[in-house]
Amino acid sequence: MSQPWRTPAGGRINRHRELRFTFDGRELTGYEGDTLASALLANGVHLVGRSFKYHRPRGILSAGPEEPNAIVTVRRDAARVTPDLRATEVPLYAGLDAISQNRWPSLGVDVGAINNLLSPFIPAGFYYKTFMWPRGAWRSLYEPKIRAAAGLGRAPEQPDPDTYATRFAHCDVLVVGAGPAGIAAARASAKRGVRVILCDEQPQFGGSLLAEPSASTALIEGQPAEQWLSASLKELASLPEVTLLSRTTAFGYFPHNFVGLSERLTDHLDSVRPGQPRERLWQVRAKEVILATGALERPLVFPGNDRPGILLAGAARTYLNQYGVMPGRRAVLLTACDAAYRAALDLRSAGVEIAAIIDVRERADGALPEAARRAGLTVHSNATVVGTVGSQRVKAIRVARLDGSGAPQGSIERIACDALLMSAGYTPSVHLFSQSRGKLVWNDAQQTFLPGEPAERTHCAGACRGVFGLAAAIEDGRGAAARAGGDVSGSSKMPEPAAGEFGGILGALPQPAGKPVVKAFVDWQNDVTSKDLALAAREGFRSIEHVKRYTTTGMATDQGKTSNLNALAIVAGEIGKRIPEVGLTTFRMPYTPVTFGSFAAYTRGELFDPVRTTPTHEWAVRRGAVFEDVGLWKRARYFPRKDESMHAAVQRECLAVRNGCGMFDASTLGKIEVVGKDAVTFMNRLYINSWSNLAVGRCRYGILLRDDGFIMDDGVVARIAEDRFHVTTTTGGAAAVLGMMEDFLQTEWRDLQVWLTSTSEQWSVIAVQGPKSREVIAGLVEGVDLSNAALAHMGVAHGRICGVPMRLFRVSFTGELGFEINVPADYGQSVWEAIYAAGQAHGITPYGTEAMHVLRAEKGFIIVGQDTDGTVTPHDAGLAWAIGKSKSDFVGKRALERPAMQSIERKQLVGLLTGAPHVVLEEGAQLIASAQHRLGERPIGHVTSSYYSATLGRSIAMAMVRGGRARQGETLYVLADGQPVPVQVTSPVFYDPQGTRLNA
Amino acid sequence: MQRFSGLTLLRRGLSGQRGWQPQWRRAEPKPSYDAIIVGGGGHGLGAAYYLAKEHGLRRIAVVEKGWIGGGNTGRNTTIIRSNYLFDESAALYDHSVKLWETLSQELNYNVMFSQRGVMMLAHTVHDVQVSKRHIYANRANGVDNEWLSPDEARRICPLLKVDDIRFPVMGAAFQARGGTARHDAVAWGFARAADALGVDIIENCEVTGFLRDSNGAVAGIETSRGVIRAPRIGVSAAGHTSVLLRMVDVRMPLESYPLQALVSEPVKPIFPCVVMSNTIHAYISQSDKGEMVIGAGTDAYTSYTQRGGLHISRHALEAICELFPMFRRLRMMRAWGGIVDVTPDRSPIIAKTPVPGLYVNCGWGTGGFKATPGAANLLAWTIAHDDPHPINAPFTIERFRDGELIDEAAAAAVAH
Amino acid sequence: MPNAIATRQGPYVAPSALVRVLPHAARWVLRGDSSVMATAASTLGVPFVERPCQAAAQSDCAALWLGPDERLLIAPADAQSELAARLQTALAGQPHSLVEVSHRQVALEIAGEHAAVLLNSGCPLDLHVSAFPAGMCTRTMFAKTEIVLWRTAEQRFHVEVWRSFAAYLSKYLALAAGELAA
Amino acid sequence: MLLINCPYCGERPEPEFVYGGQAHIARPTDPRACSDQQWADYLYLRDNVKGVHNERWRHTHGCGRFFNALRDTTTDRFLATYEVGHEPPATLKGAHS
Repeated sequence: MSQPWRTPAGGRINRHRELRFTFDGRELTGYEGDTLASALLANGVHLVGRSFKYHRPRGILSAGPEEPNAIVTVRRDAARVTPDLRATEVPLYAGLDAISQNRWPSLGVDVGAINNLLSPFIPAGFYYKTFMWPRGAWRSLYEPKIRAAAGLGRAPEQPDPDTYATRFAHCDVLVVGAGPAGIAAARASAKRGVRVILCDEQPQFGGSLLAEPSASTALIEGQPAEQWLSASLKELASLPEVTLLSRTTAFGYFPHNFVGLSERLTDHLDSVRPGQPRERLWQVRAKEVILATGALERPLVFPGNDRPGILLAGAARTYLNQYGVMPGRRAVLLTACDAAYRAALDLRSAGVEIAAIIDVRERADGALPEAARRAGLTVHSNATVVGTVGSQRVKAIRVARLDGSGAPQGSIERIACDALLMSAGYTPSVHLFSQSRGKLVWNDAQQTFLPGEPAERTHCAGACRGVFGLAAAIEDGRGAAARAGGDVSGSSKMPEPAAGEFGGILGALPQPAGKPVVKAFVDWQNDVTSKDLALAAREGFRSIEHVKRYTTTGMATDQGKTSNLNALAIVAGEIGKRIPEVGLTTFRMPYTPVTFGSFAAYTRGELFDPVRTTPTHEWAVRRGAVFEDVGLWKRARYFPRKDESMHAAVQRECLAVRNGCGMFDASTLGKIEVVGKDAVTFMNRLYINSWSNLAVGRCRYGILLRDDGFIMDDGVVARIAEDRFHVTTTTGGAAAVLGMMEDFLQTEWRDLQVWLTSTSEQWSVIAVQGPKSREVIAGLVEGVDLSNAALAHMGVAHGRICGVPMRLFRVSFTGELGFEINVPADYGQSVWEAIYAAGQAHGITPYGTEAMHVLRAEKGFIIVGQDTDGTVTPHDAGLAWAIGKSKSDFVGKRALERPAMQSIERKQLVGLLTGAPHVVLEEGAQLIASAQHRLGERPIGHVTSSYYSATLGRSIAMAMVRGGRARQGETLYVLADGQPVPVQVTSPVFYDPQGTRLNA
Repeated sequence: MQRFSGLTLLRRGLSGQRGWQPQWRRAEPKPSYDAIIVGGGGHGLGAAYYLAKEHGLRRIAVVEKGWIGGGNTGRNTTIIRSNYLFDESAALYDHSVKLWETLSQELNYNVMFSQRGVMMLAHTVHDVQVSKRHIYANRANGVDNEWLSPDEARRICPLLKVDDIRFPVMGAAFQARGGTARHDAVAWGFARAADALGVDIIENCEVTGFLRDSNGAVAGIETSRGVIRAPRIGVSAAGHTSVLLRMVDVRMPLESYPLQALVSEPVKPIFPCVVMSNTIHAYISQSDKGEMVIGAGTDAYTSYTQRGGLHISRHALEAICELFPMFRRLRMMRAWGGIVDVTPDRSPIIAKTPVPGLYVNCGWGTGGFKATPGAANLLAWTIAHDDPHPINAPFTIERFRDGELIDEAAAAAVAH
Repeated sequence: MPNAIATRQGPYVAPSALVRVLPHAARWVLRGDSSVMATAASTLGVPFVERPCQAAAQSDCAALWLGPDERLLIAPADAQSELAARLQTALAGQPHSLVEVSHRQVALEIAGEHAAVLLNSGCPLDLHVSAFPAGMCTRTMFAKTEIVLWRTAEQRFHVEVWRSFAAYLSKYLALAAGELAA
Repeated sequence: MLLINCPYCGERPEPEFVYGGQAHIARPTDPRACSDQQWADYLYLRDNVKGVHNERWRHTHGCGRFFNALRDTTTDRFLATYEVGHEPPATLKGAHS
């Protein structure tokens, strides 16, 4: 019979839709609406996983996000493999393929279980005490073994084909948790007409109501609970300003009421439409946040408490009432609170035999225990479980009476059962409240931490602030909504919780003396026992943070949801302190694990970072250009002809510029229009150069320092009008330079009438360089006399090219006669093509950044960021000539006067020539003074730029060398791979030092 | 000190692991000491250990505001490397790596130093130039570092995607001696070893002021647990250094920023080394427990909150998912924040202060963990000799006045 | 007269359901005090509005408040030279900065029931009509690019983006729009 | 992602802003008159306050304006924002330590 443990009727599953799935290859069936856990239980599968350290057989402990045991891998296809999922959270779909983890060769027979026998020798923190001898064995032997033993599932090894989405959202009230309190809060808020987002991690809204028996007689606002729920949800769904998000976990609470939600969109579907995102990251800014996150049931800590078949009482009730699954046929309830009796009563109604109720409290005389007795159930109060029996499923428990001191005494009774339900009481879920930095306050009456003073506009409602019971939760939800709506009429008072709705115990149940091998687990997944905590305390770990880190309690994938308070109580007991004195570990995001992909969302590949292209990009692509990434830009590096190497292409491109004409897209350079009557004053204060004497229609090479004296940026600056400069910056420096300019203008030099506008992308810049460049463009240009007399080197003119307006700069970064043609960007490609066509007669050759680098190096022009590195002054770079000598101040000037800046031992820019002309030095190679390098002898410089120059028929290099300019003519040695290479120190200008070519 | 070994573990296992002593005593503050270290992180505990071990001081206290190892020691991504550019930095960090290599034996505490290798990716022509400069400079300084082609990088880390990504990998610098260690163990190991040498480790003891003698020299500290006198005091308090030094009217060239890190749920071993990309801001390794440990960036603003923005962790995971697209399905299990103290040149300060008898070790920014034993060792030397060791001599406060910066950040600067 | 006449070609924009490219336009960044802005408004024929983050539009012209002393002026492309001359004349003598940026950026229109939701896939602003009503405009961020966002009607936005970021913006929008279609 | 109240545009999300470091650090008007130490203090020394911090932000991707803020660095809560050239609100000045 399929699903033998399914009840004949009831639950919220869809019994009309049976779903086939597999677990470790075994074919099983469940229903739509099941989780993997409920479906496994319906098939009587209790052994679901193995623990982390001892490989003990483990079952399903809970029915929710706190599950530490039932951790599986789900494989949708070869690439869609997800490890470490909680079976209690995995929605069942047709064809689901689940695999157990951390076992070999199989879940039933696991060799790793030997660790269980070795457990006396591998207590908490054992690895700190051993594996140190011999030293080399750590890396070769011990560590690989430890690592192989660690880890749970296997990470997928194929790229994830799924996509992920994100969305920003804003609301007046964000309600986290759609249980009774959350729904009441959302309804009350929505009634005010404000924007509400209500989210819940479960597929269905209702929270604890979902676990109520369908025939529940509980009333809410006079209606049967079930009716109230559906009416409330219908009302909320009808309101346009209300957003309802199910399968959505609020995982992180960030400053200023910014909350991260993770919505799961497709993991429950049988098949996924291509492009349908798997998850969506909601980034919500809420004016007010209402936390109605409920409470989690605590397990009890007693010997043998980890066998499959032992589960939380509330979980058993959920499986029965929500999923129609019986966790056993003969069950025992072990409890420390009244609320858990409901599980026994409900199971009994469903036909499960309740072999006994063991209540560890001295008396059990509340309404629910009385109801249990009336129903004929046997209640043993003042008793405990001292052991359990069974290997892969609990078979029986061993019960002892407690004596006056609370210790087990007398004879031990064995009670056969196939399920043990347990409850130590409920712990309010204060995770998000604590993440928001709200203060947690110890509550003696409830023996738990409750939300105290909030740090944000946060309001807690219901069980998460210790308000238990249906009526109280509803009232509290409405109260929170009122407070969030600005009602300050003292409604933050906690409603009186219904009697018997809270209570319980913390820490370990009393254990019989002796029996050192029996384990009472506190943290199931990490196999931390009460003895481990005691050992940590003995070894001096007294802060809860230390205990946590030493024993790893609370550090498993459930992050201590079931274990933290018990661990705290045990440690407090061991060191003789009160719980609040021991402290609480900090709650950190995420509440439950969140998929990496949803954080990245759309950000991948070409959307990882913007791909910025210039107006001629499409042309360059057509021409087969090879591109390089420079910042966000794609720049053409070289234009290979077919089968041409980079080296050959660059040589060809360089020679074309030197001998005829080349064209280069310089559009990526930053451009800033500096306008206003004080523009020249501004430029004088900022740049090292003097600008007062720059005539309109002329341009100049400018250098910008940081105020610490080091070169920040450089570029040509043109004076377009008396009160208008066209400033260019490096490609990578554009934003930083504009930012620095704005900073000075807005905060230091507020006396200046100057405005800045970025025009980087307004202009497409086409550099036409080479002795033939004038002839090439002459036929296209109107309104500008291109002759040397009318437009000399560093001249600027306005005119038209190809019928469109142009700013024409006669500048050269190559050392040849050259022009930089600025045209409005949308015309860039068209003008480029026209120039290319016009240049055919002169052998015009497009060239890329690589040839540009070689050409400028031949001339000894630096590239900021390559030949300088943020520690270089104008003097160091040989650019002191650019400093406006008469200026009393400019940015960086004062810093240049510091002692270290004056040292003759500073690195200075020089040229290097190798003895053998074909040897091209490695960029970044280090310089030493003697042919033999002694280890530890510090280098005196490094190669910054190095190329083969086709023009010169030999290699050239630039370098920064200590006291370099005084070393001209010396032989130094370059240290890279292999033997040191002798080089001669020279001037960095290798070509046409007189500049006759660019003045042609 | 109770010796740790496999044998003692076995022996005590037969008697229920009873009989272990506290790893360090819960010391009560004495009225005076020869030296006090303020800050019970790895750096501070280590300094106390080396003061006792190598410089013969016996009466030493470490005072810690909270619990030892609870600051940046326990909040980092445990990366250890020494392939820094400048000679001064390489010497400093390599001093530390050498100490790491024998630290488990030195302390008789397994700090799990795993020399898995640190791979630093180059994505642009500029990155390649910077990487190679590092490699050649490191080698000249005796620090191992080698260039890997993209294929070679993939041979070491097969999951790495080098093509068809926004910034294809053009190669990598690889320091084989780099790796990771178990962060908490470093604090505990130093604490236990220092304690065995008589050092008092005083937790839950917050410094509220400094005592000065008539010459202005430091004479002790005022704490939440009373006055403690000592003629020499070393401050090793990371993000809180500015706050402490303000108590003696010393302003520091420091700013404290939130730094975040996160881990995935644990998976079986899949990631053999450390991979870093400064260009796209990715820092990832796999811990002994199987978690993928991922470093995120600092927030833009100074803060002492030990937490940061969602966009910062998003940014970190964008980069990880770009380089390792199979990890998109892994899940973030836990994230946390620390406070890092950053100097203008991104290099640390281990130096004397303007106040006689007061020494400071700070400014490690995002990279302090790797330096733990080295910084501790040099701080101890500086306190013992009232003068820096040659290795930390360049790392003064005065370098900012004189313009003798050790500008690791600027040296990697991108322009063009 | 040159033998080649250049043609205008905007940057690549990925097609998607809710997004269309708006025609070429003439644009200027105008800086100056409120009298400068008043002069420009009357020259352009748009109302003079001083409210922060407010656009003033009339027929095909608009002046968008971007900062306390900054407006983005938008006009039909074919009116560019004529308007430039008129603005220069009108503003002569008043301290100001007028910089043409017609080609610096490109305009997209995002329209439809889901326009705001689509924008919120990358834009962190509250785009509810009560928080960002029609007529409001601002510079802001969309994922990793800066944009100027102007709501021209309850379900219609005008987005300006620098030309080299247009491909990124439009591809992102196309991807995010895909899931809204479902 | 902080929510920052730009004095010109109102409350806006952090990605629109660029942090500008400690506020009210004026560049010396006569750098030549500064000692090396004074110049280094201007360049590098910062209060790094744990508590109420006086700082600059620029609404770079908004109105472009720099402005000042008072923010508690122990909570990241803003106490006030105000225009450049103004003093912090008098009522909050005492909080600045």
